[in-house]
Amino acid sequence: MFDHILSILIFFPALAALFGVVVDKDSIRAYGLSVAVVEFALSLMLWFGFDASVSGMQFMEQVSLIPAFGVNYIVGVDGISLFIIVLAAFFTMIGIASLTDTKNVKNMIITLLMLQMTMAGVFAALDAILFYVFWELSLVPMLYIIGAWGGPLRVYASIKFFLYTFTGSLVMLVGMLFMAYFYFQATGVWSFAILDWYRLILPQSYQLWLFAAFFMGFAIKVPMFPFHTWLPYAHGQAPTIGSVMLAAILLKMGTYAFIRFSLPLFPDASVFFMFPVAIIAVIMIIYTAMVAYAQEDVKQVVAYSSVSHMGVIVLGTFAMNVEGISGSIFLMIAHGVVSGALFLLVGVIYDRRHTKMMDQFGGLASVMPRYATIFGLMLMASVGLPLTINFVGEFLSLLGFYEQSHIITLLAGIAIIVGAIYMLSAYKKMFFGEVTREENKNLPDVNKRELLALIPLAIITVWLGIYPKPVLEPINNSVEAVVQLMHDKAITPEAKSAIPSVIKKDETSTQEAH
Amino acid sequence: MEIGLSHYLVLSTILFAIGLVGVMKRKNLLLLFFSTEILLNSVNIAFAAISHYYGDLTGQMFAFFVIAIAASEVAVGLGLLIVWHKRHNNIDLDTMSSMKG
Amino acid sequence: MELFLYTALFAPFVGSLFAAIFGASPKTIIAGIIPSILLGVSLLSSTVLLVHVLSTGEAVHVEMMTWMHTGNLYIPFGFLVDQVSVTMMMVVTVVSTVVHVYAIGYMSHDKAFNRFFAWLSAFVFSMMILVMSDNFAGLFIGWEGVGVCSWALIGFWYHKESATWAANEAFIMNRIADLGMLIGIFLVYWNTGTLQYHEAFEAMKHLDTGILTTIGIFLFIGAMGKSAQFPLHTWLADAMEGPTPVSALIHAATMVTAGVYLVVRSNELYSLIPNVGLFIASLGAFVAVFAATMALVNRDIKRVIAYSTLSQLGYMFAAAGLGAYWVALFHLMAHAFFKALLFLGGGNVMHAMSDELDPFKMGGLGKTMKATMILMTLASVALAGLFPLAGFFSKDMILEAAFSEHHFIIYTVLLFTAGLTAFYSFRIIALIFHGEDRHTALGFHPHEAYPFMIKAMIPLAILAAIAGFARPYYFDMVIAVLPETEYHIHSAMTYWTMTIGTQLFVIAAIYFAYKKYMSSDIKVPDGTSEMENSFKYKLLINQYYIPYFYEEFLVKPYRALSRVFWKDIDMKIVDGTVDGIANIIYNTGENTRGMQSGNLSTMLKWMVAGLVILLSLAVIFGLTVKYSGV
Amino acid sequence: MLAPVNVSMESLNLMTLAPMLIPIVGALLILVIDLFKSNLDKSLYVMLSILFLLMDFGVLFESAGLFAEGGTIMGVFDVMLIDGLAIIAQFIIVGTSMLFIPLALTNTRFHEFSYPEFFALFLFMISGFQFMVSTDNLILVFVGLETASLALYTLIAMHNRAKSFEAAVKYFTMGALAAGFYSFGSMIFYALTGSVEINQIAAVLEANQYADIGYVLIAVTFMLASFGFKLSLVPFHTWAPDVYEGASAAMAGYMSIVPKIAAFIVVMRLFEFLIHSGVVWLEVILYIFVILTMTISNIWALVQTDVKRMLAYSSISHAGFVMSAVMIGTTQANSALLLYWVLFAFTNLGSFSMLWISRAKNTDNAAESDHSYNKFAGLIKTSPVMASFMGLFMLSLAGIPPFALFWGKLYLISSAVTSGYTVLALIMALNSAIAGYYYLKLIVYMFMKDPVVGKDGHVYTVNSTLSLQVIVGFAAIGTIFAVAFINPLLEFITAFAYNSGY
Repeated sequence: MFDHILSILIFFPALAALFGVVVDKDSIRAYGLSVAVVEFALSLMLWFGFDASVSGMQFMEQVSLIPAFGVNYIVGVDGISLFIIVLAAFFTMIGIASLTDTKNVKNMIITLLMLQMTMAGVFAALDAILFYVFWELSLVPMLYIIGAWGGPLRVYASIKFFLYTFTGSLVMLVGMLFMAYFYFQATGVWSFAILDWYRLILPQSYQLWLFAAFFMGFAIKVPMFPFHTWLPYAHGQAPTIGSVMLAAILLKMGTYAFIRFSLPLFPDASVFFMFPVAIIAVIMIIYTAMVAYAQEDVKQVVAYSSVSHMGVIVLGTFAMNVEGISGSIFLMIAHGVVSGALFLLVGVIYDRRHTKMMDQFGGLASVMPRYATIFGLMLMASVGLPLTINFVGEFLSLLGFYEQSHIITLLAGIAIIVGAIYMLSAYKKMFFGEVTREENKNLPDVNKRELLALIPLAIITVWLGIYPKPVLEPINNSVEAVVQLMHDKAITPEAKSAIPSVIKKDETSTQEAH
Repeated sequence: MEIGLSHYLVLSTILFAIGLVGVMKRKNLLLLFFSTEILLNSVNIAFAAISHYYGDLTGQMFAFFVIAIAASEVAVGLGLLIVWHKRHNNIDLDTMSSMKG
Repeated sequence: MELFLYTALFAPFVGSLFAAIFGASPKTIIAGIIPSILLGVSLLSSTVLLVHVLSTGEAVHVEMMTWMHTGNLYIPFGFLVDQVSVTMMMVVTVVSTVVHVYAIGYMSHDKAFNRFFAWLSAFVFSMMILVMSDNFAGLFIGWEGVGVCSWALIGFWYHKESATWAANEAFIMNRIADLGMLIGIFLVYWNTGTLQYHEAFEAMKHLDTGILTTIGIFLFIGAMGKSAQFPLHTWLADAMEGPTPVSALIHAATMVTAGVYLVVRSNELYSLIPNVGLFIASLGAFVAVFAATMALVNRDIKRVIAYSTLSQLGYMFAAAGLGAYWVALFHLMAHAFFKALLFLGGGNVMHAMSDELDPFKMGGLGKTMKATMILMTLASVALAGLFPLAGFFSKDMILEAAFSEHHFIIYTVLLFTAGLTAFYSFRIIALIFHGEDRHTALGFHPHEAYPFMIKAMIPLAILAAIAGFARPYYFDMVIAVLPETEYHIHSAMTYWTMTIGTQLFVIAAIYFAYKKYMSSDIKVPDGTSEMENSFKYKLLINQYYIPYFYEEFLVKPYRALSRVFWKDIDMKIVDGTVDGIANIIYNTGENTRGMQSGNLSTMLKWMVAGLVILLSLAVIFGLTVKYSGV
Repeated sequence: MLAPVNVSMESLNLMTLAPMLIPIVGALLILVIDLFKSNLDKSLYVMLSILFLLMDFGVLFESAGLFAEGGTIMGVFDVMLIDGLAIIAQFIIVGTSMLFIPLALTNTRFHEFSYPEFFALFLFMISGFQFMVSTDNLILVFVGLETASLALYTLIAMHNRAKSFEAAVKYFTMGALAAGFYSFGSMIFYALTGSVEINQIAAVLEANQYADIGYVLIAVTFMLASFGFKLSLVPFHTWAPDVYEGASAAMAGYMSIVPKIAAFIVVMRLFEFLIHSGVVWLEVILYIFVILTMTISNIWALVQTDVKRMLAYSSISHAGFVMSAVMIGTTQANSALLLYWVLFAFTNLGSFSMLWISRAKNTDNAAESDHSYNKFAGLIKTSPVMASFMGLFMLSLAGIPPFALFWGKLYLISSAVTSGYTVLALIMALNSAIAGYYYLKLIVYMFMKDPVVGKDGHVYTVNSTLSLQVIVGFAAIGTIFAVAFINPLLEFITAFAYNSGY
């Protein structure tokens, strides 16, 4: 069972989606939910079967696809990818569970299951082409979700989303082909296996170009300033479930890819580009937070806040030390949970009022106290309150980058201020004040189905905020391996010094112990 | 003045150019077909001349094939032309633009 | 002892959860009683710990579990009860127990009674974490936790625009400072490799002064936010929008003193960098007088008390900055008691006057509210620093410390402030309780608060009265962890002159206040009197125009800039570029599709043209090759 | 006195002719059957054609086996050249034809399929293409080319609608011009080298070190113009959209694949030796051609309102894309070209078949064209299976992994990367992105809009019969599971191309 659990995780939902075509449309919801529950249970099994003390890849599977060209089906997880896979399965589950009554619910559920396949695939893939396959394929269900169930501008938004990401990834694909070619030149064998690539040490000039090529793909996906403008449209137009998936999982692909590809493959280039990237990250943090503050639509606030938070994640990633990278991975999960929850919450009010404009609300706290409470919790998590899940990630990310640059971290730290500004003012507009509009006076509070999705998220938010160890420990071990790899691979002295060696510190500490 | 290979080639080129101009200028489908015949036949002259020059039969063979192909082209072309004329009562090129863009 | 420690810490949390269960339901008296009882339990446990620490002199230190562990970073949930933290615990639990009991009465008519207690207890829990943590990260948890609770409690009456505005202002302004604090924590980590107080302070001894100064400054920025020091002070006065028990507990006794606690806790750091200490002291002295001046004219009881709090915090920082950490802590404790008492008294008045806060509209309330009058007067006397109440002992020590450290400017400022303090305190006492009855005409029918509320205030009154005498014992206790700085003025003559002089000065100020505000021709100001139109008055009543400045030069530009970023930069430039590229491509197609005219002649021309172009290129290339020196 | 002709049958190696003869025999047989009994059902002819093509396919396997053992086979006075390229190309030609011919079995009765001549011409055309690819004699190329083309013009015209005639006339006229170019180009080569065999031309030019480079370039120019027409390279592409629109969808799909692969093979034979001998001019010109063709046709495809026309432009773009392989000229690039074309065949077979299935006998007067985008609006609601298939083919065309065409793109871009054409690789990538838009546009119409015509969905499947469904299913399976057969295919193609010296 454990030998093929990853393949099962990837292809089970896809198969289930195909079978789902036959299922009657009145029963499809139950069908989808049971598939998603099974999938989530499988992902939990993966977690429990995972040996946290091992830093390398686990549950590896390998099947040749195109050996002549070095393309293989290789999957495996380490601490970096494990939790995002679990999170993806989790969100698919609660996404389907809390799905509101929409038209064509059957198509929606089939699409969601397909999406789940691609998400599991991206994070499990250990072959660049396989990774690319899932990476691109994930665009398709999302395109459909936004385009078919979205708001008035849905077609524009979905095409923009698709083409923008597609363009970036094609540039990345060229980069991958170059990488494979360099590997071929060095070894005489074609290979797209990431673990093979890790062993390849490239001259710095090559690294710089390849880094840039990969960066295009990742940066648009993240999305990093100035490539972020597809995101507000996508979120603004997408149905709730689409936004949730997009924010919680799909955006993480970009930052995950930075850690999986850019850092270990191009350590020198990563150090070279550290400051430019960090400056972009700071712009993302402050600029988009300000843009978020100016929004009139609460969903856009959350959308822009995602960009802002992704800035912190990118910053943590480029801290190049264990603290920062672990923090950024943790923040990916945290942001997934919190932004997912926030989008669900926005969906709750949208279902009731069919508007997302904040000036349409006001005083909701007295009408919908439970809703206000959960929203408040998620809001506090979003602004990085300690003992909520976000804080751990944000703290570690910023802490990590502080070693590289004080000033940039200081600027990035403004996140905690500007984040509070837009979030609190949005909350104030929606929940505080008198209930002025007649239609708001009798809004029903969150119902059971919505609670079913929100309560688990709230629990995770607090649980991992207080006790992040079960997640942080496996992440830490894998990240240590990555950082060590980067340190060993680095060829320029700047990179050597910027990337700390994990082992060396351990040695000195053991020496001290003696 | 002895007439050498180059003269034939120049003649061929001139004829070809005339054919090209005809192809561009003619609006009548039938005359257009004439122009394409001129193109092909100009090449035939050159082939024959070169073949003679090299003392090699290949060129003449090519010329024969070109003639054959030209003939069958005319057959097909005229067939199309007749059908077109039946339907539209003209063979003006400018009327053939129902598809564009 | 661990059991007591956990009890002291988690009892408020349990209370908070208990009240939260009833959060959405209508008022349930039990939601107020149970948290109060649990706080009492917490108080008892704290007392046990106090006794333990007093008797053995040993700190209690536990490590509950790991919080974060990655790379070299290791942060546990560790708790430390030593002489400093136990002081704070006592202050927190005493005041909060009193406030809880008081609030059962004060909030009894409020719909959201249950929610109030949930938040109030949550606040106590956060505060306990703040003071009990054994590392900076834990401190930060509490730090932010109290921030959130304060936000929720200031904005408790969320239907009021002013309340929610004040709540957000408080939170955001605190966040600004928290950033400094966070940076300070990062600095501590990267320079010492740990966040545990003990190890970090140990390692700091070997660090460069420059780095230490930076650490000290950034940590102090954090303290400035929570303790509302200039220029981050404006939120405190606005925070008075919250219910009065909140003001008493959070914005007078406990949370705002967290900054002082941080400086005291980091005394080992600040002892190494006296320059920063001097800055802190100067800022403290400045804030003391600055806030006191604003209190002079304000026409809102709670705001006056808030400015007074601000001013007293200035005193504490002055003491801490001068190295008299234990004095600062002592003043913190004393101040907590009498200031909470003052606020609760103010709450009674507010209740009696149907939430009217303008003392000019009151007058002669002493007749109906005798108990409140006595309690508030007592608190004001303590605040003014008259012998033998608590304020005398603590404030006097600060003056002595300033004097004996030869910081005469600070001394003079603080002394002057003491006079101002006495004046504004008794200005409102006089306006509220004495003089003509001005409220009946305005339709108010005041009544005394519930007896149990008065009774709840008694412990504070007692403490405010006698706490000062505990100074020698207290000194003996805290010197185990704080620097042993005793301040003795060299000659007894000077000492007595100073002490008695100060007392006389204060009494004169009180007399002046009474004389001025008990007269019968006090009227409700209507903006016409000469004084109200004077520049000085306007400056003070508008808080030196600082809120105006913030609004005009920070908030509005931020809002405008945000809008520009969104509408102009994001939508037009960034997104416009993306759409522009797409449109250019698309429009190129639209505009050139005419080339595909569908005309056969044109098509043939295209073909020939292509051939000709190729031919000319071929000829050019051929000629180039031929004549390029082959 | 002429010497007696003394040629042994052995050296003639008539076996090399077998693959071309089989369809010719088939075509003749069909004509003969019609002589004896007319008005037979089209299904008979379809099946006969398939049978002969199958036989052809089998013989090709035989040739492939021979090639694998003994290398290139020459025959018939060394005019026939059966090398790896020829074999692969014939596989593609015959295989694709086999898949396209059943499209004649429509539900609606179309005029052209009632004539047995249609099928005879079809088979003649196939043998013409086969001749084209299995020789390096310019005469035979010409003969093959014209045989096939003339048959093709007729086939298009047989669709018997005003637009079809217009398309046929346009195609024919331009084809005649291209034939003129071709013969003129051949003439110059002949004049320069005294030979019409490509390998001898190469040898002679090599021997005199390209002394007459100017004339060589002129010859190349004419050849480029001629094949540019066949391959629809900008600016010789103008016929393509009109002809695709005028022809039936099945025929258009066929045209997008088979004639082009034949032309590609000839182009490879003709140009690659020049590129390898360092004719920079040709490389530059091809570079320009590739980029122009890819980009311009993409941009025009963006603004189309008719799906078939859009697919026409898309085919032009794909041809330009693949043309880069000829320019790069490495074994990897050439294999990529062939691989790409196989995968492209599957995808285009699918997408054009889908159009064919939805093709009504008479165009609704209200609709502006047979296959306007609007016709497909809301397809997911009326006919979800159709929509899913069509969407699948569009995604494949757009190069979304793991569908067939992605792998072709991957390998082709990789060959550009490997040969150091970084900028080209990037332009190819970006063009794929632009192309994404118009494929998506159809998906948007199908999946995200509300239906405007025929709410019952019947209109989309008027032509549907079992055989058409099988073909579409086959194409879909080939498109989805491409990854499963790419490795053997790639190894086969690479080995054959490499052993033929390409």
